[in-house]
Amino acid sequence: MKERPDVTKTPVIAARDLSLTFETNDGPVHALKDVTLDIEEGEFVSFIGPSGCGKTTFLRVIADLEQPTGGTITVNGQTPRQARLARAYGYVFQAAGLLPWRTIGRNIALPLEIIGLSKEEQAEKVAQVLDLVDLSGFDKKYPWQLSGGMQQRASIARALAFDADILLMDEPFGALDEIVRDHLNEQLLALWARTGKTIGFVTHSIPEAVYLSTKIVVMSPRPGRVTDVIESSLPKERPLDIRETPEFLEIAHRVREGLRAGHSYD
Amino acid sequence: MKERPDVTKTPVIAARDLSLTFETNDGPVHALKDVTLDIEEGEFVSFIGPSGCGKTTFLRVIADLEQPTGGTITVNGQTPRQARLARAYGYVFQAAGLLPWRTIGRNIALPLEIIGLSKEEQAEKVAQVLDLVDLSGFDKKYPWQLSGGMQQRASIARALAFDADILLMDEPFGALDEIVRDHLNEQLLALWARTGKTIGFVTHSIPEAVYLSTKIVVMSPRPGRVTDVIESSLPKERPLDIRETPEFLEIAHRVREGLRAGHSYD
Amino acid sequence: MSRFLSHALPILTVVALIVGLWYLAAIALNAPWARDQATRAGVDLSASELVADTWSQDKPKLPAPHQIATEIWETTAEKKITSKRSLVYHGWITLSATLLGFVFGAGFGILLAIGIVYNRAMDMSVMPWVIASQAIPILAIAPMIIVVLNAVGLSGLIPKAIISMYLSFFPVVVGMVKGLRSPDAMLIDQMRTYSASPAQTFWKLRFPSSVPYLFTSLKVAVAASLVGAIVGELPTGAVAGLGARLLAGSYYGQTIQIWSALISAAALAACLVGIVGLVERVVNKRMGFAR
Amino acid sequence: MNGLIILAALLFWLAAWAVNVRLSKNPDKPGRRIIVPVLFGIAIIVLWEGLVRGLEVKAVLLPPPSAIVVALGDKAGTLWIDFVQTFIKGALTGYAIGCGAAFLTAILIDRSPFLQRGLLPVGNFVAALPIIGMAPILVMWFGFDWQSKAAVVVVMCFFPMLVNTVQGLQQADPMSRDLMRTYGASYWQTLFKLRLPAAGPFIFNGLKICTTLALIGAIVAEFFGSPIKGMGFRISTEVGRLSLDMVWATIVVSALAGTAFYGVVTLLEKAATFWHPSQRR
Amino acid sequence: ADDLTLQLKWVTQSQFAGYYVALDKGFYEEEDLNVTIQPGGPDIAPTQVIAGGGADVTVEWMPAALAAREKGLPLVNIAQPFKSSGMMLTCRKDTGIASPDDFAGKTLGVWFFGNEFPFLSWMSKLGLSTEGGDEGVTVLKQGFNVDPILQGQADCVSTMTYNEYWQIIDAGLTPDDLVVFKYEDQGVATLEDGLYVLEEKLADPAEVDKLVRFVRASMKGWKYAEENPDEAAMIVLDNDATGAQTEEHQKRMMGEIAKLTAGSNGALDPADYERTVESLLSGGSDPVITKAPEGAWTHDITDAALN
Ligand SMILES: Nc1ncnc2c1ncn2[C@@H]1O[C@H](COP(=O)(O)OP(=O)(O)OP(=O)(O)O)[C@@H](O)[C@H]1O
Ligand SMILES: Nc1ncnc2c1ncn2[C@@H]1O[C@H](COP(=O)(O)OP(=O)(O)OP(=O)(O)O)[C@@H](O)[C@H]1O
Ligand SMILES: [Mg+2]
Ligand SMILES: [Mg+2]
Repeated sequence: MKERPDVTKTPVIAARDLSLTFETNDGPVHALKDVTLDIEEGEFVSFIGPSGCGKTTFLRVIADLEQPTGGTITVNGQTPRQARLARAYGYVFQAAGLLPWRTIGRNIALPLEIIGLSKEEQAEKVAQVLDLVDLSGFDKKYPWQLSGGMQQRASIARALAFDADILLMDEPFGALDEIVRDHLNEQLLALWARTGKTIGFVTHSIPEAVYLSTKIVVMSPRPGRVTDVIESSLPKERPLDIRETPEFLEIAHRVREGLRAGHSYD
Repeated sequence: MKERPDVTKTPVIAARDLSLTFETNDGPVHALKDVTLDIEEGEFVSFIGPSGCGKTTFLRVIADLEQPTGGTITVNGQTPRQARLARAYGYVFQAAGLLPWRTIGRNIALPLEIIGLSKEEQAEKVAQVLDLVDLSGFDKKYPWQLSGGMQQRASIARALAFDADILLMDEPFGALDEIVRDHLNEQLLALWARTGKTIGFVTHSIPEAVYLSTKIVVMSPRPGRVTDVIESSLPKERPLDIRETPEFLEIAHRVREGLRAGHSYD
Repeated sequence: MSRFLSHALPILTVVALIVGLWYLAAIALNAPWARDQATRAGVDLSASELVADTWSQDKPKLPAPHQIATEIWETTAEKKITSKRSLVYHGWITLSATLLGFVFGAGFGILLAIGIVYNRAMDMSVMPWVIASQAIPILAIAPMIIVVLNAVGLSGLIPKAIISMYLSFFPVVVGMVKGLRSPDAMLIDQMRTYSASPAQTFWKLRFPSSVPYLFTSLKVAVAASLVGAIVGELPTGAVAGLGARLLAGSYYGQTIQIWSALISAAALAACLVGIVGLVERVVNKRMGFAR
Repeated sequence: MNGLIILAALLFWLAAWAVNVRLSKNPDKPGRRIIVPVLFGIAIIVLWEGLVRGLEVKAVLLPPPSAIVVALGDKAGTLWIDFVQTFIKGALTGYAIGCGAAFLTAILIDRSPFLQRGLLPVGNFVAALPIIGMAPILVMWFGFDWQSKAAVVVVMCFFPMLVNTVQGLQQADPMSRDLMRTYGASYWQTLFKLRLPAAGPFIFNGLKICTTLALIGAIVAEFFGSPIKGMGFRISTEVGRLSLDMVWATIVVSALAGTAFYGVVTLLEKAATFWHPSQRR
Repeated sequence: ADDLTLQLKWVTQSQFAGYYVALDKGFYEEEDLNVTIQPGGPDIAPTQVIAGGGADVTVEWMPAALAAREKGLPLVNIAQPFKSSGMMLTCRKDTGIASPDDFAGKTLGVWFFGNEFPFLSWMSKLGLSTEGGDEGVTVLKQGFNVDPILQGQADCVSTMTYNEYWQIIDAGLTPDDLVVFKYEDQGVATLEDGLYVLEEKLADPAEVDKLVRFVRASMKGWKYAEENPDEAAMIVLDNDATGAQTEEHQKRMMGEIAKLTAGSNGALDPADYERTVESLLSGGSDPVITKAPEGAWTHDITDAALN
């Protein structure tokens, strides 16, 4: 951790030569290999790449859910473990992962119970984030009474309620249809603009990555490496139809090229 | 079935005022209402629409997996049941649905066993379709030893092996990443061009629908209706970058407008 | 009404079928004795007399359903429940041992499951022996358990309850281990990102997730408890309880008495399972599992 | 002196536990899955021996494991005859007949949803009954030799197996069934190619439950009358003669046989349902 | 009052009428004893119960008691209320059995659980193997009832004069259909229903005093039962917790039991003892006991109690 480079603005997340190898029955799997990446405060970083390239693994290492086998990583200048214990992360998993025996409201309150907020504070916070994801009025419903999209939004609300400075999202919109997805993309951008959180976002969709991010990290598998880091030149203010502009299409094209290089086709 | 309209070219699938109502605990659900649609031989028809608009239901009615509660439908001039028993359909479900106790090869051979082909014919056919979906060499693997995308391809191969004239596909590429999806889209188009099959294709993705189809059916929910039928003006020969042409974007725009009308947002 | 038809009608049909077969079997099994008696008495039996006889013998090989029903009616409704001839009295004795054993067994099973889930050494060393323990024929060691417990001053209800616990803890362990492990890795990771304590993870995640498994195994366990209590009564000297009734009936060749004890035990088992099911439904409703 | 024996046994037990805790840190090293439980078992036996000797428990109440081992060696011949009588003839025959009959019944009623809806609750009910109570009756019906023991086993195994098979046959997911329909597959094709394989895990679950039931049923039935051999006969007779070492030797044989039987079915299950998620990992 | 627990050999029935009468009529109370009577059952080994400290005195048959003594459980007979044996083998006439010579090749039902010893020594005296075949007899472990003879699974079954025999009669067979062989008549009778305690008890004068009072009261109970059989049977019936016994059966049993206790004042007759030991020692290849026991009985208690 001492070899953190001397930059003017300290990055929130700094990975140096990060490697992670899983030992499995049929030999080691190099999920991450020599990944070096800085994420500055307030950035919106998307990770894109073919299946199995280590996107999830990288997010999990940041969140101290996986231990790297080589290299270093710091979060807010601390180890990921210290950051986790300091409750620095909100994490949205790929599936909604709501507890079926709790109502939507109580699901969202779960992390708040754990950090020991009072009942009133919990209620206030829950109402606030439910509103943010357009689910006001659904707090007494059980997860299975909601559609898949609504569940996913509830799960995002839960991560937001936790109100950590770093929000890690692993394909949160994978299961949603295009229209709902567009809508949530807009909402997420607005939220990010308002709160200034640092966001790490995994996706499979090129338009989504381009539309949302200030920085797009393209990865390739076996071993999982970063093949390209694209800084987005799009303005902070992004209406939905920015997606039909030439700049947008150009960035999308560059991402697609980067991606294609990682695939076996062509 | 007598009221089949007198057109010069008999449609392969002809639905007239087709309705299907599910009786559930909390009242009837009108999954399809007064759907009238013709699909000509050799057409590639995409169905697009928000979740719950009856896309799957319509495909299932065609394949005699669901009984309509009103209106008529004919397939090759017969009832769907007769067509099913005559083995007129290949059906690709949304999930891969491979039998876990059979290897990929034997999964693909399953329909061939059922129609009673000899072992040699089976083997030949299996090898041929495996090649078509880029899975040669995986025929001895079990489904759970393959990635989700590979499983989905195997399931497509299974439907192709069956070699029916009508291919019904329910969001076959939903679980795949963009690059693989592009690749399979290309393959599917090539296959369609080569075999002249009639294809019914459900998708959530506007670019996919526009890229693939000769006809795009936009549906809206509650009750499930057809709101727009768009004949594509794109040429039969479609390289991937046709997606950046103005015609393409225009059709996509029309589909998006049609879709948005069916959603509660805006 | 249509709900009733679609649910109850098939069950009633099957039950009616079983009762019908039962009457036929009674004829087949009891006829030899009836004929034997008739030959010795030197009379000829007509077919209808034969059937009537097979359904009304004193000590039939297989009593007819109505004979059992009559016996049960006489020994429940028509006897004071404090009377030693009342099935209610014996049922209560068995029930108390069953319930005590069930509580012991469920408690022990849950604790063991928690140990197994949270401690890998316990998982690896105990689990195989838990399975092996169920291969020991409990009836064989029941008398010894009772004598040994007697030697340390425990007698009466407790030894029976312990045997009943021995049979009932197993399904609970198996079910609870499964249940406590049922939340998938993602949910557990999620608790980690909240940096929740092990106790918080247990109470807010693992335990609620295991509730459906718990009830499924409790239903099996309560039935096993009853078997245990009955088995425990066999060697306690045929003093009291349904098991003793069974044994005494067997000792004196009173088949009707055996069957009535058996059917009462069955009814008791059904009630117990039903009660657990009821509790399950209430809990599910309150936890929001009911759909 | 006696205190020392107990202390030594306790210490051994603690030491074994400590070793186990260390060993189980790396459960995937070869052999660990066997060593750990075996060590645990040995520790229990040592503890038992120590307590029995240390507390001077009378051998007619609880013999020390050493005496049981001696009996196992001395009376191997008798134990083998008993084993054949009870396990091979009684339990295995009954198991095969009971499970087989239940399986066929399940397939027979499979085509009638009406019968299924009626039979499942009744079957579940009967499966929860104290069937053991039928043992004296079946001994009365089928005589004293192994046939009546097999009959008890048949009755005990039938319903758990039936319920599991019927449930298993409903396991194939609707999508796969629809798939078979689009192929225009016949009932039997669907049964053999889809539904029976999909039912595998449930069928094996039934088979596993029945292994312990079979053994217990066969032994218990001998308490209600038997020829002068068999494990149940041996146990009840030797208790009367206060030969507790022999009683426990028989119990050991029964536990070994039961565990091995369970193990064999588990292995078969592994081979037949290798594809099921619960068998992977 | 001093507490004392008595373990019976079998379920509550008139076979133990003397003890129940003594309890019910207050004879124990008069002796300042607080007696608890524990019924036995098919899987209860009274010897094991007494070894585990679950009872002070037990009712047991001498063969089982002596066998236990050889196993290291020092049981001592302190009184012998039963003079004669009630055990017999009951056969169906239509099987062609008329005398013990006809047993070869037949199937005989026997009780085990410690009750098989008299039978085994009888067979070895007859020179019949118990391993089956034409030369020997096939032995069945009989359950708790007489079904095997009723259903033809066995040619003969073990019965007691006072109990199972009457079950056969009740079931519809007549005495004319049956042949009975009393062990008493065959010269292989062994002593039944005696009172046994652990040797160590006899070393303690206070315990001895308690036992003396117990035996005295018990014998008073037995004599009362002999004189008032019907009343005794009703007392037994009142004490039956299973509620399975019938009045008719218990009264008849009491009548038969009275015949067996008639010759005894409670003291063991050494001649009977010697005959029992001899019969047990002569058990062929697998005798019940291998050497004549020492100190297996005492007259100390009965001498003090009855004089
Ligand atoms: N616990 C594990 N044990 C062994 N290998 C693992 C484990 N977790 C992940 N891997 C392997 O590490 C590689 C990277 O996995 P990861 O989940 O990070 O991919 P991903 O980029 O998130 O893919 P996807 O888009 O499919 O979610 C894969 O090859 C995967 O098989
Ligand atoms: N078996 C059924 N019973 C009752 N309602 C049903 C059933 N199948 C479908 N529905 C209802 O019919 C409507 C149409 O369903 P369908 O599956 O055709 O939608 P879809 O367009 O395929 O949606 P998606 O994109 O989510 O797959 C939905 O409202 C659904 O809830
Ligand atoms: Mg991932
Ligand atoms: Mg659908």
